Amino acid sequence: DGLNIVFTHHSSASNTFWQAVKKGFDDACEKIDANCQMIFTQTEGSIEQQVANMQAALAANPDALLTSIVDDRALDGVIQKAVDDGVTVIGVNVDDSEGAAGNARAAFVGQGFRPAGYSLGKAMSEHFPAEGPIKVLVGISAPGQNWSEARGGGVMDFLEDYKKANPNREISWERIDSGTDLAVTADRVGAYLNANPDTTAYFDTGFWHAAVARVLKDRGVKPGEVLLGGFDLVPEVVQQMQAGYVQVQVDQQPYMQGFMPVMAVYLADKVGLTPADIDTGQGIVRPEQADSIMELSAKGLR
Amino acid sequence: MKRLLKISLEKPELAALVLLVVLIILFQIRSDGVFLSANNLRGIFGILPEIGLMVIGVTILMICGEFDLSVGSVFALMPMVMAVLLVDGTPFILAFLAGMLACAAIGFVNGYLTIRFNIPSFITTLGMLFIARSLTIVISGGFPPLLPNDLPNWLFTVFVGPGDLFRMSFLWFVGIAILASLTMSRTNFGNWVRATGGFLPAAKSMGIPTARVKIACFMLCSMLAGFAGMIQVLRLGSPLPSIGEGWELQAVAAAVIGGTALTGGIGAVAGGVIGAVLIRVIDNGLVLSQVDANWFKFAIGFLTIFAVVVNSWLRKRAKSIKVEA
Amino acid sequence: MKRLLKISLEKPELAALVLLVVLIILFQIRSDGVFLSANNLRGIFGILPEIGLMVIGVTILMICGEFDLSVGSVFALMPMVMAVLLVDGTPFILAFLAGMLACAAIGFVNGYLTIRFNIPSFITTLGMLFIARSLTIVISGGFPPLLPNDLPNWLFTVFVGPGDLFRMSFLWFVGIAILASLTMSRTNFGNWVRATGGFLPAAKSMGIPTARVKIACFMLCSMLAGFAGMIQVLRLGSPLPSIGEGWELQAVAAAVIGGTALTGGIGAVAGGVIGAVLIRVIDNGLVLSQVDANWFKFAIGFLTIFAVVVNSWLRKRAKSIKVEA
Amino acid sequence: MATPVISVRDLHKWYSGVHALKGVSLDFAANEAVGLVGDNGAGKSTLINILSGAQTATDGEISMDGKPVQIRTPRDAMNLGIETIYQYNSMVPTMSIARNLFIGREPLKFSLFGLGVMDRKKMADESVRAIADVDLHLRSPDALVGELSGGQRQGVAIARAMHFKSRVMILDEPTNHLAVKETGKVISFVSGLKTLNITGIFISHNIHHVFDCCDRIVAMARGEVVLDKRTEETTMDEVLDVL
Amino acid sequence: MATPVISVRDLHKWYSGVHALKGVSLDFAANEAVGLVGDNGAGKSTLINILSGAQTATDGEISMDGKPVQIRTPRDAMNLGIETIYQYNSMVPTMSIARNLFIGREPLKFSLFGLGVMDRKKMADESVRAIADVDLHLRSPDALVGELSGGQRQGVAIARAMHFKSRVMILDEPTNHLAVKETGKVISFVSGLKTLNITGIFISHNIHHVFDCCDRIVAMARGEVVLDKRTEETTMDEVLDVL
Ligand SMILES: Nc1ncnc2c1ncn2[C@@H]1O[C@H](COP(=O)(O)OP(=O)(O)OP(=O)(O)O)[C@@H](O)[C@H]1O
Ligand SMILES: Nc1ncnc2c1ncn2[C@@H]1O[C@H](COP(=O)(O)OP(=O)(O)OP(=O)(O)O)[C@@H](O)[C@H]1O
Ligand SMILES: [Mg+2]
Ligand SMILES: [Mg+2]
Repeated sequence: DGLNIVFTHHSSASNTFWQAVKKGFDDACEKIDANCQMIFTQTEGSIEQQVANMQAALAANPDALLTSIVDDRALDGVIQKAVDDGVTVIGVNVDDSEGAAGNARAAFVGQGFRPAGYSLGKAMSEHFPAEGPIKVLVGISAPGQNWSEARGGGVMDFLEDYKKANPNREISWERIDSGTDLAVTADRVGAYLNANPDTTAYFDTGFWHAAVARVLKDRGVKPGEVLLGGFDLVPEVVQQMQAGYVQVQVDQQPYMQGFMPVMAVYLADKVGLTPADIDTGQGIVRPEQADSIMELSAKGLR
Repeated sequence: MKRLLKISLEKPELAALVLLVVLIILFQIRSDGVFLSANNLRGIFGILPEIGLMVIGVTILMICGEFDLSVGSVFALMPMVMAVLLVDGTPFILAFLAGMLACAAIGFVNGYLTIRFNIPSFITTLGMLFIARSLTIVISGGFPPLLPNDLPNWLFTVFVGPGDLFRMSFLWFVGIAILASLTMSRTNFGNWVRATGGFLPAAKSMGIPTARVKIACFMLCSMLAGFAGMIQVLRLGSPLPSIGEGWELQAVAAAVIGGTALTGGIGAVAGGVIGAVLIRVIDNGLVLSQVDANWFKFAIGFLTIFAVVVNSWLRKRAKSIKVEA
Repeated sequence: MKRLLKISLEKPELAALVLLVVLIILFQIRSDGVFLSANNLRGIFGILPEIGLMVIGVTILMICGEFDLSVGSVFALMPMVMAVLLVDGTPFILAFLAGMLACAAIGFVNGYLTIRFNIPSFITTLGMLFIARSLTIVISGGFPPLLPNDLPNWLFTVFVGPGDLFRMSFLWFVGIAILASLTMSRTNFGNWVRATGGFLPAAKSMGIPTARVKIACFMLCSMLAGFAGMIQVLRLGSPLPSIGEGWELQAVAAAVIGGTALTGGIGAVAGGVIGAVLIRVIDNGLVLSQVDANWFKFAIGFLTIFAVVVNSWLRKRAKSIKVEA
Repeated sequence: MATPVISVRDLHKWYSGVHALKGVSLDFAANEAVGLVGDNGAGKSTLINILSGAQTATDGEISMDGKPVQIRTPRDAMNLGIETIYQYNSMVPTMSIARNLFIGREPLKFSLFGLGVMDRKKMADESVRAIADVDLHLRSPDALVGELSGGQRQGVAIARAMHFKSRVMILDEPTNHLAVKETGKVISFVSGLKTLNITGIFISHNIHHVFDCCDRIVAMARGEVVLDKRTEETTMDEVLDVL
Repeated sequence: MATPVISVRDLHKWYSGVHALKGVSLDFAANEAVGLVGDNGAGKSTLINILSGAQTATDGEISMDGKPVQIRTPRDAMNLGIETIYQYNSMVPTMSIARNLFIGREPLKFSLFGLGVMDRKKMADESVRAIADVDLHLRSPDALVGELSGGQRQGVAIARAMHFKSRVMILDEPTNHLAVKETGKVISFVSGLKTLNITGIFISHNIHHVFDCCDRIVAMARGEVVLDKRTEETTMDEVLDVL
């Protein structure tokens, strides 16, 4: 009967983004009658659990393995072995920073953390005031975890470049541990904004700035006075975009990230087409698109 | 005077209070006065009731000699149950009751398994931590449902009080804290809880229905955690399946900082409340003190230990004051 | 026969063993024979020594009546210290010693604070959980440094044994487990640990240097966790700053499943080891059984509770067998 | 003879690996003080723990006033009118003396389904009186039991039992740790029980105490009753002989 | 008079809010058995806890053989040759009888810095003998102390102290919970100490026992010594009077 496809990654089941990936994955599998399994970790961002899950899943000899490649080295061995055993391996969501050179995976579907962070910063810079100093706060949601550090790093890479491009403007940024909890992020960033009311923009490495928008609203701060941007679309963020508090959001179209690699596997199996890289979208979402996204989002498609 | 000092500082909750005041002064200076500004207090008072309500339940359960790691998951489960029902068109009050019922059921299962099989509640509730989180995800299908707009926010989250400093949730918190505190000190139920946690064989042999007392505490703890979760969701507007992760350890830490013994029998609701405030103050104050992201956890860890060390030290000093009782 | 059954099942570690065998058979059937295939066993035996070594330390510390929540963070800190030094050109052996020294220091601080100020180790080590994790991130700068290629992997991670089923780390694990087990049962130190955890006032009054015994256990626990972390990093090839998160609860769960009492004094290293195997078997078996992702945590939680319930039930049955001793 | 207040028939108790009671049958009449003596480990505590619900028998029957009863918890026993002072574990060390005296039977100002607000004034007053009744000199009823000396602790347990006099009083080695004067109090308390029509079961290793206050002596050895005579029909030597 | 083995001078002990010892001064000579009596809460246990290192004095001096000593931990006391049976807390309930007998002083097959492999055969053999010495009938040395009856537990504690005879033996109410025969054993043990040149300090509320085996009686009340006479110079009544 159908193909056996396994999807492993570094995130836990309570992460809404990955639930959207799962939906795409499951829908695609249903379309091609594949036997599919997505394996979450129990701790958010745990690469060692991801490796253990991959090993367990590979023991059952699946036809294809889809996986995020969150570290340049930790997954190399397992993936190499899977490829040697004839399993089709496709990287999803995050790739080895050296791309195909750094890992034995056949193709990659998605967009890397760092480039995404960079493009978020770039998109946001269009909203920066033309005059005066620019003070930016970068919220590292989970210090030490690759996804968060790399996204934050991407934003700061851009700020670095922006500073070089505007040598006579005063541009500064700070990092805080902003937490992975709406309430905690709201409290921490809220406190920071109290102490630094002249902050230009806040970048979150997740979607927890949605709660910051609420704080601003509660304080009577007008939309746009503090720019907000972050990653992944959840309904809460879209609402705040509609309200005007969130200016830019990176969306990697998770449904597509779940759906496309299954198709690639299907084509490889049925007609022998080599899986190819797929860019799941430049991914910058602005308030204009919010209304249309809201509908998709409620269905779990975005 | 000396006697008064002795008696007050021997109470762990008052020792914690001393520490709290010192920290507040410290942060107020470090932050150039921002810490006690209305805006910042509003932030603190927004999140405080949520962790505070959870801590009240955890404190009582700990006094009773048991332990609940599942509160963080229940915190997420209750609003999710509610949200799913609300989206289906159930009226708020029914959805609310269904949510609370789910919490009560979880508390009951925790207690029943722990007592019936005589296993450590650490394990029962660790298992329940996973189970409740999983159920939250399952019933939501992974995506947070959108809450309807006609919820009774006025009852839970609108700002009230002088300068709009508080939210309604704060009043709930204060009310429940006082009620819980009185229950523990004035009613026979409170006495039973303390005896059960103090020395189980003795409590049993004096005819206290210890099994029922424990189960009641487990249920109370779960229900308060669920109620707190609902308040948070109403405040933030989105029933994310991931809220409350890691809060269980924070709640236990708050209870211990406030002087509750992990071994049971000793503690006070007021202490837990002070511990919760302390934890929020530390968190908030550190942000205002501009601690670097990578060092943030270090500071949190350090201050948590520091708080308990100082509390223990103050009590020891108080004990060694020589006044005959 | 009846007597033998009684005596064996009264031992919690043997009751856990019975459960383990049942689960293995179950998973073997559920997975169409994949579970016990060489490939899968290789995977299990790869990660088992890492959690297992940590559990050995945690078990001994729990028998001693204390508790360590910081093991997960130390698990990450030790290899990070090593990696940073290695990148700087320090020879492996020195970097290794520096890493172990860091672990020993953390264990010492945990123990010293706990005893000196008479505060619950729950709090000391919860604080240390944050502190050690923060230090890991600080020294790494947030991203894993690149390990050099000339590390003595042959000593820790290469495959050995029949069918290349095991890694060297497994031999380390078995060796250390046997050593630890003998230490606990055959040496006077083991006796002191058990007495200290069993009833502290009595142990003290019988002249056991309880403070030193406890600190030694804390240090042992940290060092084993650090050693385990190093093995994992050598296996994965990358010193991730986020490894080990949440392992502390798993380690405690493993110890309890294997029959160690949270209150101290009771337990065996062998039990902890069996508990660790059980946890890995459950995790792996559930993946192979293709449990739906959203229900996965449910199954983990359920089986954890189930394991302890069955263990407790088996022991109770064994106790009620009427054979005069 | 009148129906005995309590009678046990063929009681067996197995601990894991120990057959602690091997078919004990005994009757206790109203207004009778029975002294229970026996070697260490004879099964005395086990027997009375079963009567007071702290443990359950493996086998056998208990009846009160001729009717079979089930005593599963200490609460059951209390409801049947059996009050016990245990050899160990009778106080909560982390609670005050006053609280300990009333745990489980707090006087309430008002109540609903048995739960309610404690009458703390009454508790304080009565506890002062109860303690004075046993001649203990304690600082205050608010001191923690865990901070008392051995004898003071035992005194509190006795004060509690004396305060809640019931139909049957069981005292398991109550005079251990007690000073001379307090011991005297306990002995006269036990002798006085019969005038109140209360059955007393008094365990002690001090043969003199037992003969001082009991009407009947029961001796146990290795889980069995080996002697059961009225005090006036036996002598200390005879009792010492069977032990 | 020869230098006393132990002498304490002006010993004070404050618990939080309780002045438990108010300047106690006492001398204990070698080969002397001293009976320490007194009301509940008089401070007897506090005094001997300080001598055996379980608690530390707030103020005052202790000297042995005329030289001032610091006793900070039970280990210090043991090293000075002071062996103690405490009123409570003397056994680890989760460990076996054999283990309990030797905790802290395990016979080792070989050792390094005091740590080594226990000689378990020796432990088993000696524990059987030690228990037999106090006339206890125990199933096996491998039974857990927590599963013993009150008297059996006390017996193990006594067996331990008798086995590790030292220069000074302190016994805090050792005969509580003990049956008649075992009590006799303890009393003859205390009387026998002087022939071994061992100082004995024996606390009991049973005046008869004290007079049976002690050379000198010290009575305490409210933290102070109120009587200190040789046995032959006083009478039971006089002692009872001061209490
Ligand atoms: N840990 C403690 N905290 C506070 N007070 C204490 C503590 N231990 C003992 N006390 C008090 O010190 C006094 C002396 O107690 P101690 O135990 O020395 O008496 P004792 O003479 O041994 O009495 P008993 O014959 O009843 O054992 C008592 O009033 C007691 O309440
Ligand atoms: N929890 C237990 N587990 C196993 N054996 C037990 C337990 N409790 C008591 N026993 C055993 O049962 C027997 C009877 O014990 P019990 O406590 O009834 O004796 P007792 O007559 O009260 O003795 P004592 O005068 O020393 O208090 C003893 O051999 C004891 O070792
Ligand atoms: Mg008894
Ligand atoms: Mg005493």
